[in-house]
Formats: sequence, C-alpha cells, structure tokens
Amino acid sequence: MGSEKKQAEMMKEISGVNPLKCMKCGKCSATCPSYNEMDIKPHQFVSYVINEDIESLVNSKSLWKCLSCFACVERCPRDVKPGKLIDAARQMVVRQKGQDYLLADEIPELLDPELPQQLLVSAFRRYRR
Amino acid sequence: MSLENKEFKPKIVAFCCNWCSYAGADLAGSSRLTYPADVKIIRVPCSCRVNPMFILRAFEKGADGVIMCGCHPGDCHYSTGNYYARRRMTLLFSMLDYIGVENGRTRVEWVSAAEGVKFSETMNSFVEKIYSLGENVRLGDLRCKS
Amino acid sequence: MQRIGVFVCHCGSNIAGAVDVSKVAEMALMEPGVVHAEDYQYMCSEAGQAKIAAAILEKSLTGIVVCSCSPRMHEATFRKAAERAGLNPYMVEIANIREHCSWIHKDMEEATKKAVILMRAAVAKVNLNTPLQAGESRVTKRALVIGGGIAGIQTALDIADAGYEVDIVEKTPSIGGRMSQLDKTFPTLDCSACILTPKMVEAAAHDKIKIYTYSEVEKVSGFVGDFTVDIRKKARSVDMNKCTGCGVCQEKCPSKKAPSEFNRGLNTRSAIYTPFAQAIPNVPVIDREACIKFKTGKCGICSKVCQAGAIDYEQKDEIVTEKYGAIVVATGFDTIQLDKYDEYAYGQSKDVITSLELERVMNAAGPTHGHLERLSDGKAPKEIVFIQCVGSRCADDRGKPYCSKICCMYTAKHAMLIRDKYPDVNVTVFYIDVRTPGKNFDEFYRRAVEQYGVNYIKGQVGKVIPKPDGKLLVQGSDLLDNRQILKEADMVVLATAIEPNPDVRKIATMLTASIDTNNFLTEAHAKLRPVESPTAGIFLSGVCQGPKDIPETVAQAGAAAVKAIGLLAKDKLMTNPCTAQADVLLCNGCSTCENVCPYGAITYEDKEVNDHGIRETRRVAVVNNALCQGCGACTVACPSGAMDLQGFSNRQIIAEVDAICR
Amino acid sequence: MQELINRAKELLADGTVARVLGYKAGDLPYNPEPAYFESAEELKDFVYNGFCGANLSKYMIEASKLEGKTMVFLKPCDTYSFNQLLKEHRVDRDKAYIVGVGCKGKLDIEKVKKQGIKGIQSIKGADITDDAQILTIQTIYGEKTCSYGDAMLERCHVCKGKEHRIFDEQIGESKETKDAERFAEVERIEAMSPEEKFAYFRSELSKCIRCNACRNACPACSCRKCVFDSNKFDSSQKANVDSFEEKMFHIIRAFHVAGRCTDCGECSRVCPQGIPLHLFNRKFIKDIDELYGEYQAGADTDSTAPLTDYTFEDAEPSIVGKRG
Amino acid sequence: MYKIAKENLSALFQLIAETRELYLPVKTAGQTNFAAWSKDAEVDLDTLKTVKSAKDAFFPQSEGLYTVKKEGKKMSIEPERLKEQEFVVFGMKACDVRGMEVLDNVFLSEPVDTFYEARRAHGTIVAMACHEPEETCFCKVFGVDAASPASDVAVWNVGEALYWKAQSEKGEALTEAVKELLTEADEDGAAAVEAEKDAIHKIVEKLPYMSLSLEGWNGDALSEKFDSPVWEELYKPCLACGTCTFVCPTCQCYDIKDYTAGNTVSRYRCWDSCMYSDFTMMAHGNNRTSQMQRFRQRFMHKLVYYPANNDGMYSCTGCGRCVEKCPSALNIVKVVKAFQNQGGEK
Repeated sequence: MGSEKKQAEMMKEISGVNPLKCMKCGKCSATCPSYNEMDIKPHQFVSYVINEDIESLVNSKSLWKCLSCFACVERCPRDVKPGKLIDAARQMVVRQKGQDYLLADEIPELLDPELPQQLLVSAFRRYRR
Repeated sequence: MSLENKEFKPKIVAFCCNWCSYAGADLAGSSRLTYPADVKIIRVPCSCRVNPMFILRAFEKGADGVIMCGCHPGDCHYSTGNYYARRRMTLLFSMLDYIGVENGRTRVEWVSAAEGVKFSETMNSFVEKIYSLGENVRLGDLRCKS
Repeated sequence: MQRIGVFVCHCGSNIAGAVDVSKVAEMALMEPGVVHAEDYQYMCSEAGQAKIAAAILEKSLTGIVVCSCSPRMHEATFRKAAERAGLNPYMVEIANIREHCSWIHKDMEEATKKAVILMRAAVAKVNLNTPLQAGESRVTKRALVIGGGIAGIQTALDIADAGYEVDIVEKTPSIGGRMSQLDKTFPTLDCSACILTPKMVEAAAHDKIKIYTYSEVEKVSGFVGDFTVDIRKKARSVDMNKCTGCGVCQEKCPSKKAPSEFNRGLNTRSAIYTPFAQAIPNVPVIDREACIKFKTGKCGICSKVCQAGAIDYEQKDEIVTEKYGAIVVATGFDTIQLDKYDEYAYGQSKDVITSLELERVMNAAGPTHGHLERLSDGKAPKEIVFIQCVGSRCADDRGKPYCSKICCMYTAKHAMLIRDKYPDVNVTVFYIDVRTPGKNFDEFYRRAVEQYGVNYIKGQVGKVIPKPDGKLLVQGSDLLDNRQILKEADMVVLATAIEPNPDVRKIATMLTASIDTNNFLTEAHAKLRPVESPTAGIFLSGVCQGPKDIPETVAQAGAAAVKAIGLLAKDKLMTNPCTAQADVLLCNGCSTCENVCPYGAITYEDKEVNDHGIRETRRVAVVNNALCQGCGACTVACPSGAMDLQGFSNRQIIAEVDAICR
Repeated sequence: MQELINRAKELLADGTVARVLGYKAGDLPYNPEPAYFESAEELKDFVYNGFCGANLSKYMIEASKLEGKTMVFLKPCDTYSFNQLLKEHRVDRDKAYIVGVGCKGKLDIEKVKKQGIKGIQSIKGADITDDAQILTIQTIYGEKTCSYGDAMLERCHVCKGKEHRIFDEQIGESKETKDAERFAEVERIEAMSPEEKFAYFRSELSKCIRCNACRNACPACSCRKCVFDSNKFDSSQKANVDSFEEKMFHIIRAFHVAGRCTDCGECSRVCPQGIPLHLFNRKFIKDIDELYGEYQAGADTDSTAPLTDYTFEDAEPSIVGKRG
Repeated sequence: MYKIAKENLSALFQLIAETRELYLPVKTAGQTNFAAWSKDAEVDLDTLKTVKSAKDAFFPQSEGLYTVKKEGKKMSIEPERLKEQEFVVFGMKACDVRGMEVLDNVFLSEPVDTFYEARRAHGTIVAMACHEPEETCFCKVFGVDAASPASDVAVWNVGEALYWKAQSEKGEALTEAVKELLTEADEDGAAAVEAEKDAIHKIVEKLPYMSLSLEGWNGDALSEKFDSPVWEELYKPCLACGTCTFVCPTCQCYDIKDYTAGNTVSRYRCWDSCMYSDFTMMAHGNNRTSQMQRFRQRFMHKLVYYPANNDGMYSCTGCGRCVEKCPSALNIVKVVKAFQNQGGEK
C-alpha cells in the first residue's frame, strides 16, 4: 500500500497533474480517438490515480493505446490533463525497465498491424532515451 | 500548564478586532473560561488596523509575546480587512523568524464572536508557549528592562 | 493637558468580588492627567451616571475612563451620559475589567493588578483622545436603477410603491431585458412575455418612475445619500413626444439588413426599429450605422412616411444630470462568446445554437415564427442534442469557473417543450450533473425524463463534427455505461455559460463598487449583506451579483429595493466619526491606501499645500467621511503614517501598548 | 558614451528636453556624480562608465517637478524603479525622456579596495564600450589588476535581466552578468538556527550608524517625510542608543517597501558600513514569490501589489513556523 | 622612543586593558571601526581609515544626560555620571587627532561641555603614523602631518615592529604603565622611523588632492560664498542622508531626545546631521527649507563659519572619509574645486 501511495505521488509529480480537480464530466473519454481500444478509459485513469491503484494502470492495455494526441488535455474543462497522467505512467514503466523502454527485440511482439505507423514513430521519438 | 519559572511573569499583548475576537473574549469572560492574567487585550476596529509598528513597539517596551486575533477569513466585518492583515502578519512574522526571534512569540488566530472557548484555549496555549520561551531578550530595548 | 476622571464600577460583586476596586481607583490617581477617581456599586445605573455627570461638571473633566464591563455592553450608555454632562462622547474610554478580568481571574491580587493595567491603558488612550463630531449628510430622496431588465423593473416598482422617485437607465431602446427574449419560464412553463409585459407597463405608467431607455450612465460622483449622476441619452433620431408608435416607418424602411439584437442575430431588422413588438417605450430608434440616410445622406423615407413628424435626423446625444440618494445596479448578464470552443462547431454549423437562440427559435415572434426548424435548411429536426456546462465550471481561461445555475432547468424546459410539441423528435441531453435545487425544480426535471422521455446521458460531449450531408456527428461518452457514443443529430443546443454584462466593469469603476474576478459585483457581506455593495448607498439586484433564475432575481430585486427604501426613508445620515484622515503634509499620493479601501472612500485630489513654507500642488488622499467605515486598512498600508484613524489613532494604540508593557 | 552625449545634444538642441540627467566626471577615477546638464557646453563633463551605479530613477521624483522634460539615462534595473514610482504617482511620465542604456554590470570601488588596492590614480577597463573583462588600475603603489566580475556590485551578479521595462529609446549594448542565485544568501540564513540568525544580524546591524543613506537612496522609500522622522508613531529616534532601534528601523523599512522594492540594491551599495541591507528586502521578495505567486515590483505599472491584494486561500501566518 | 614587536601587541592590549578601558580599530562583519578591546575582538591596524572616525570615544554617537524616575506622582532626576575611568584610544591617525582639536574648540570653550571635558581628561590618545596614505587623503592641505600625529603617544609602523614615542604627560604615564612590554629603541630604530616619515611624506606629495587650494575660504568670505550660484548646481546629487556627517571626525552637532521607558524617561543626546530635513526643526518649521540650504550650511560651517570663530582653523582635517562614503560621490573636495573652477566667471 505504501508503495502504491508513493507511486501515485510520483505520478502526480511527473505529470504535474492534480487529479482532484477532476469533476468527472467525461469529456476526455468523449474526445478520445482510442477510446474503444482502451481497457481503462481516460476518465477512469484520473480516478485510478485518486484511488492510488497505480498497479492496474501500469499494467493496462490503455497505456499503450493512447496516441498522445492530447485532445483530452486540450479539451478538459478542469485543467486535469488525463493525457499527461498516461504519459507519466509510461514514464514510470520506462524508468523501471532502465535506460531504454523499447528494446529492439521487444518490438515485434508489441507490434499490432492495426496500430498506425505514426504511433510507432512517435513512441520511438518519445521513449528512446 | 508548566509554570516552573515562578519569577518570570510574561507581558502579553493581544490585539483583538472589535467585531469578532473582542466579542469572543467577552464570551470567554461571561462563560468564565479562564486564561492567565498575563494577557492584556487592546481593542482595534479590525485586524487590518494592526500595524507591524505596534507589534514591534510592544516588544520594544518589554512584551514577551504578541498575539493578534481577528474574524475568520471570509467573515470580516469590513469584508476584506483580515485578508490584508493575514498577509501583513505572515510577512512580518517571517521577517522576525529570519532575524532570529524565537518562533512562537507572535501568533495570529481567527476567533469569532461565538468562539469563547477557542479564545480561552488560544490564550492558554499562547501563554504556555511564552512561558516555555522565557523572557524576550532579542527584541526589547534595554532601557525598558530595568 | 487632559483632566481625566476614572470611574470604577463594582458591578455588584461581579467585579468587586475579584478586583479590589478601591485600589484601582487609588492607583488611577497616580496616572498622568487623572484628577478624579471613584468607585461605585453600579456605574451604569441612574445614580452611577449621575456621579459621572457631577464629576464632569465639578472637576471640569475633559475625558473619562469607566472601568466596568465590556464596551460592547455599555460604551454607548456612558457616552450618552457624558454627552448629557456636556462632554464630547468620544472623550470616553472603557476599561473592560469584567469580561476580560474579574470573571476569568480567581486570584484577587492578580486580577487587581491586571485591572490596574487595563485602567492605565485606557487612561493613556484617553489622554490622546480628541473630541469627535458625528457628521451628518443629507439624503436625496430619489433612487437610480441601472438596468431595465426584470431585476431593475422589480426594484424600481418596489421603491416607487413605497413613495420614492426612481429613475431607470436602460442601455437598449426598450426595457424588458433578457426575460423579454425568453419564450417560456420554468418550472411552471408560463409564457415569459405574459408575466413580464404587465410589469413593464406598470413601470412605464407609474408616476414615480422615470425611464431613460437608449441611455447610459456616464459619470457618477458623490456618495451615499448624495450621488450626482450624468446620464447620456443617446440620440434616438425619433422625437419621443411626437411618435405614436404606429410602426409605419419600420415597414417602409428600405434598409432591412441589420442583424436583430433581440433575435440574437438569427434574423434581421430595419434600420429604424423597436426591438420587439411589446417594447416600452414603443418608440423606434434609428440605427445610424445601418441607416441609408446617415450613411449616404439620401433616403429619408421614414421621415416622409411619419405622419407625426417625429423623425429627427439632427437629434444629438443629451446629457442629463440628476441627484440620487441610492443606486441599484441591475445590469444583468449575457452569454459568453464561444469562439474558444471549436470542438462544439458553433460558428461552423448554423445548426449548432445556444440555448438563448433556441428561445428565440421556439418563440412565436422569433425568426422561425415559433417553428422548430434547422436554421441551415429550414428542415424539421428529428434528433436534437443538448450539451450542458458549455463554458461553465471551467478551470481554464476558455470559460468560467462557476456554475451558471440556470442551464439545467432551462434545458429540461426546452427538452420538455420540444417533446411535447414534436413527439417524434428525439431529445438527448449530455450532462455532467443535473442540479435542481429549487422549489418544484427536481420534479420538473423528473417529468422531462419520466413523462416526456428525454434521454439524459451522463458524460460530456467531446466533439461535434459537421458532416457533409448537413448532419452533426456528436461524439460523447456515457460514463455510466462506460462507452463512447457517436450520435448523429440534426441540431445541437449548447447550454452556454452566462457572464455579467460586460459593461458592469465600467459601471463598477464609476461607482467605486468592488467586483470579483468573474466581474460579478461583490456584496458587502457574503452571508449577512448579500444585496448591498461594500460601497455605501450602492445596492445589487439580479445576476450582476451572481447567477440567478427569475424568482431569485425578483426576490433579490425586492430586497435591494427594501435596502434602498431604508436609506431613502432617512432625512439625514449620521456618519461614524471614527474615520480615517489623511495628513496632507505627509501624504505621498501613492494610491496604496486607495487600493485597500473596501468602500472606495479614498480619492485623490491635487491640493495646494503649504509645507512649512514650501508651497506646492500635491496629489493627496482625501477620505470621504460618509463612505469610510473606519476599518483602518489604509492606515497600515500607508508607509508615511499620513493616514490615521480617528478614535483609534497610531499614537493612541501605541500609548495603550506602552501602558500595558510598562 | 559619445553616443549618449550626441543624443543629449540633439534633444537639448531641438527642445525635446530641457535638461539631461546623467553623470558628471568625478575628481577620482571612480566617483562620477549624478548631475543635470542644461547645455551642450555643460555636457563636456558628462561621463558614463562602470562606476555610474546610482539609480537615477530616484532623482526623477524631483525632476518631475521641474519645467519641461528631463532626459534621463536608466540602466535596465533602474527602469523597474521608474515603473514602480510611476505606479505610485511619484514621477511624471510626461516629464521624462528615458534613454535605456545598456548595462554590462556596475562596479563597486569598495570591492576593488577590499582586494588591497589603494592609492588609486587611474582605472582602465571601466568604460561602457570596453569589453568588461579586466580592470587595470594604476596606483601610487604600482599597477594592479582586478577582474571586472570581482569588482561588480552584488546586484549585478544576480541581475534581473538586461531588458528595459520602460524607455523612449535605447542606446548601447548589454552583457549578461548574472552568475549567482538571487536567493542563495537568503536561503543560507534561513537554514541557520535562530541563535545563528540572531548573531548574524546583530553583528551586521551593530555597524549601523543610522545615517539613513539606505533610506534616502532607495527609490521605494519615496515618502516626503519618513515615519522615522515624524512623530506620528512616536518613533522619531535618531540615534542608535540601543540595538533594538536598528532592528525596528530596518524591519519596518523593509516592510514598508515590501511588494514595492524592485531589488535594485541601492541600499547595500550606499551603506557606508557595508551592511547587506538587500537581504531584508530580498527575504520579503522571496516570501512573496513563494506565498503569493511570483511578483516583480516595477515589471509593469498596473499589476496589483501583493500587500494590497489577497486570496481566500492565502497562507496563514502560522506557516512561518512550519516551513523547513 | 621605544619599540615593541608586532607579535607582542596583543600582550600590550591586554596589559593596557588591565588598568584602563581600551578602544581601538576592530573589524566586525567586514568593517573596521573603533570599539572596546576584548580578547576575541579582531583588532585591525592595517586598515588606514576606520569607517567612523574615532570621535565616538570622546563624543559618543549617543550618550545619556539624565534620567527622570517617576514613582506615583513624585519625580526624581538622576544625572548621568561623568566619565571617571581612564581610557586609551589606540590607533587613531593624525587627521583624527586634528579632529579632536576641532572638537575641543567647540566643547571646551565656555560653556564647557562637562561630559566631553571629562572624557578628554581621562582619555589618552595613541596615534599611528599613516603607513600607506590613500588617494582620498588630503590632510596636508590642512597642515596635518600624516607622518607625525600630534597625540599623547605617537606610533610608527615599521616592518615587524611598532616604534612608540610619548609626546605628553598622559603619554608618559601610559608608557610607564606598559613599560614592561617596551624596549628602548636604538639608533637604527630612530633612523627607521625617520625613513618611514620620509616615505610617508613622499607618498603624500603624490596624492591626487595635494593641489587643492583653500584660497578664498576663510572667515571673511561669508557673503561672497553664501550667495554664490555654485551651490545650486552642487547640491543636486545630495540625497540628504547623514553619511558624511556621521563619518566625519569634526562634525559636532547633536540633538537632545527623550526616551520613555515605562516609569522612567531618559534624556540623551545623539549626533544630528545638518543634512537632515528635521535638523534644527522648530515649532514654526525649519529655517533651512531646502536641501541646497542644508548642503550649503555644512560646507559653509566647515570652511567659513568655523574658521571665523577659531582663528582661521578649518573644521575639516582632510581625512577623506566623506570622499569614500558619500552615496552620490559628493564631498568637500568637489565643493572647494567647484568654487576654484568657477573662479573669475562668478
């Protein structure tokens, strides 16, 4: 539990997001192009952080379905920025795995033929450090 | 209350706003809620009337503690007075802390006219704090010590 | 040097039981300036007061200290007693040796010591007291109401019915305000015009009410009880006295392309126009921007057709100066601009409209004559989507942080009316919360769901996409079913946030009334004085103070009227003499005090001063004693000590501090 | 410098300004004094170099009372003071023709002397056109050198930036001089124990001679009559009889300029006893930034000053004891 | 003449302090000023000029005059005691010693200032020759010899030793009291001192202010100087602070103030500055209403009024402290020069 709390805190710190500002309007989910691909929906992401259930987030499919288009960030009326939370969750995964998130061998496994090419490119740009 | 130091009788000045805290002190009185006689109250119309000069003056002349009480934020009789007072006192106290004056010789509490109990408790705890800090030697004028 | 008398009260045994009162009196005689000291059983009694009066006369006292109960209890009593004996009432100070001493300290020696110190502090203070005179100011028995909507009309009627003269200043050509644009009202669904129009007529006909339409407040000076206001009567180009309101000019006017303000720009009007049929006064104005005569110098048709000869192209703006004792602000609201909300496609599609526009569409006098139709192609819609909280409850700078309060109810009203009149039209409402705190409000909303089958979906809409076929694709989420929704609609109605009338900032500045970050006027006390501005003599009516529906607005309008009547009923205002005063020789003219004054009591003037032989003109602070309430915020803001508070002066408080620390 | 003189001559000649407020060459290499020039002839004594550190905005209070416009040369940091004075109606914008002069850091002769350099006859490298690396100093006791940076005033090491906040025209180039953290010294003191803090300030303030140089040079201390000179608070004590008086004076002075002090550093520059007075003002600036949001006095003329503003959620005074 | 090795100085100070109070230049928080000696004090004899002059030792910035005590309605007055304790001021310079002469003329002439008189009577001045004069010095202009201070004891700083020469009875007495730490100086020593004096004189000749001429500044120049338009230009940079006055070894103006401390009132005097707007403030206001007038007053006093009353002696010693400390780089030298330049044009 303690570590979950710490992780939640870390997520807030990385993202700069205050999830308590959320008024649960769902506009993020309404606006999300990857909604149907996601197991945990964007608006749920926020409440998961509030409830400090980071484990589920880190292991969710949604994490890798988000296109980082930031429509949710743009449209959120409460300035909560769910996209940044997702981004932060990814960061945490990356940090746990070490220097590189995407090792060359891992890529074929993750490759979904339906995923747009653009995502791969952008993911590489973002997470290859 | 720890009153080990029998010799030391602190001088404590309390600035109370007329509308809330002074009335709160009156309520403490009519409810017979005691607090040490070391506390002497000065009535001001509003906490925003309290000039930092008054607080330093009290210390100069030998006060060992100064407390300011006003209406709760949002309840000021003059709408906004205590907001200004809050910023002023925060900065003043921060400066006193910065030059090495013991933290705790100054305090601000918001006490409403209905909070006689809070007034008495506040004064008790403040006086206790001043006893624990002892005599004010860092801000006084030596000429007032004799 | 003062001659001070000290009077120590036993209060039976209340004080004398814990404090050695004779010792306090004895010690008082040691204090500088004290020439008389005595103690007595009950100082507040007739006999006690007589003792005080006698001492004042016999010993020629110039100030007195009463050591007794709290000043909150008997300060007024002793001040009156002193006044009767010929002493200025503000030369009285109270040392509170009961509530702050005898009642809380058990040890007699300790309590007596403290009582002596409290007495000393009071003596030290009274040594520096100066006689103060409560000022008086006259009250002009006439009120000004700024804004001629339902709030302004109601306030004016209430004040007028109490027998006082009221002027209404309305910016547009007619009174009536937003309410006149509404079709039906919740939760009773009565027709807005049916209940508003009689009030408008009543106001116009009332012999105590004078209405300035097409007019604006230009300048305000003075203070509570005595405001002087310049009103600009904009040139109407039509003689109010001659016009019969026949309407021929409007029919014949060849320029008919100006967007109709009343219909929210959904259709057009003529250059000479009355905003709506029931306008009061029923006298048109010429929109000089649109009028061909004014643009090209040719035309003049209206003048030719007007049998009354009322058209006057030469008319000029006129400034009327009036005096008022009280001013009520009732400037109302508008809906916010939606240009920052691209995602809702307002501006991209004619079929995305605001709720206020829908009111006009539904209204028989509106652009579609009351027929529900798409504004793009005139077709009857089959699917209508309502989106709630557009720009309300918004943390970023696109919208407003507050709840607009009325949208949940009017949306239920709209949904219900549509389903009632057009049962084949599907209505979907995307909501975040449905807020219905009001009498019969929730029942109303439930009827929309249960009886009329309005489909409420919890979840905000993310995007509205206009499709090439003219349909609108609404992408929303259903948070309860946890699914994303793509819905095709024919019309989308946005519950647009409301905001205070943009003019209110200008007006508030003129009135020195404070305004919050959302441009709502601030009330004097959020709970206890909700219809008064902190600036004395200014009252608040309607949405200018915060979002409200019609019944609330009317209730507040009445309350503001009562407060104004309370003021106007007085012949004179007694002013608190414990006000701030600026020492012109020390004043820097820096405006810091002005910035913290909650009452707008401080203004700046260029004054000729003689500073020990140096004559110069300086910008200095001037305190209006009628407005100043004596809080003292300015005295601490002033770095040079130029600003001081009478009755609680710097030197007086310092004298108390010194006496306590002695 | 010639550019400044030429421009001054032009504006005097065409009547745009009635006088020029700048600096007159001193009789030592490092003591130019603020001066008015009313003709091209007088401008022969005009000088503008690294030792022209005084904040001329203060002089604009008096200059605003004179007939006609005064052309004034302001460094970037001086313009903050001018703005602040403008906001407080203490100067008249219409009476000023502001030339924003570039700044490469201003020099402190005390810092040069502290390095043991004495008997100074001439100094090379202090002109504004020099590239500001090394000062070469001829003394009675031989030639000495000193790096420009080591001779710079404290304020230049924590420079707010070289952007003029208000001006009619700009002349000359600036060079970034910031190489230290503005609040580092304040933080160092904050981290001390109360005893250490007290000892530190007692030692510094014991030097105070109540000469009022800090106050009189301060552009924020623009009161016609200071509270410490008037009897309004019964506080007009001139002397340092007891150490308390210095504390009272410096705390209240800092408080009166809180939210108005632009951190121009004049107080420390002029203190004959080298008391780092800016540490008082900077403490308030740091507190204000942390508690009420970043605020730079003089950055503009229309923002609400922190002490005339409030929010419902403001920190309570008890935060003072809670902060680490 | 005697000699003492520099390494023995702290022993010397300790010895003096056993029988007398000792004031000498002490460095506190980076600045050197005269202060009472203590074991922990950081004595600084290398800094040429203390920030404030040494005049505090005889004319303190503030000193009590008497105290009024109130008991009930009774009052009693207790005058402050005059200085009775012998004391030594060590490390003054020739200019500061001249400053004492200036103050003597004021405070020791009728009516005599008893507080000052007592301090003068009990104070012994040990002054040091200026080892390395600085560019701000111009004492020679006023006839002060930086190499030979006119003090009770004169001291020269040569190499690793100080040479010590008593020049008055008080000086002899002090020498007697510390004799155990002094050794008789030999001929080499005398030669070294002479060489030091020469060196000082040579440097003094090179100082930039040596050419300063006081021609025309005397007690008779009153109206000519007073009415000069030069003041109008000169005063403008003046910020009206009191720095020049408070660091000056000859400024002697004071104010008398009361301090109320509960049941007592102490009356004290404290230095005042003619640069302050409330200087000589009276009920009707001030007789000098502008900073120009106040500025003029200071220099007229030093160079005209004082010489008029004191046989032509100027109330300036050329110590150059105002040159160093004025925030606006104004000083007496600039004033004198301004009149010089203005010369014929007037």
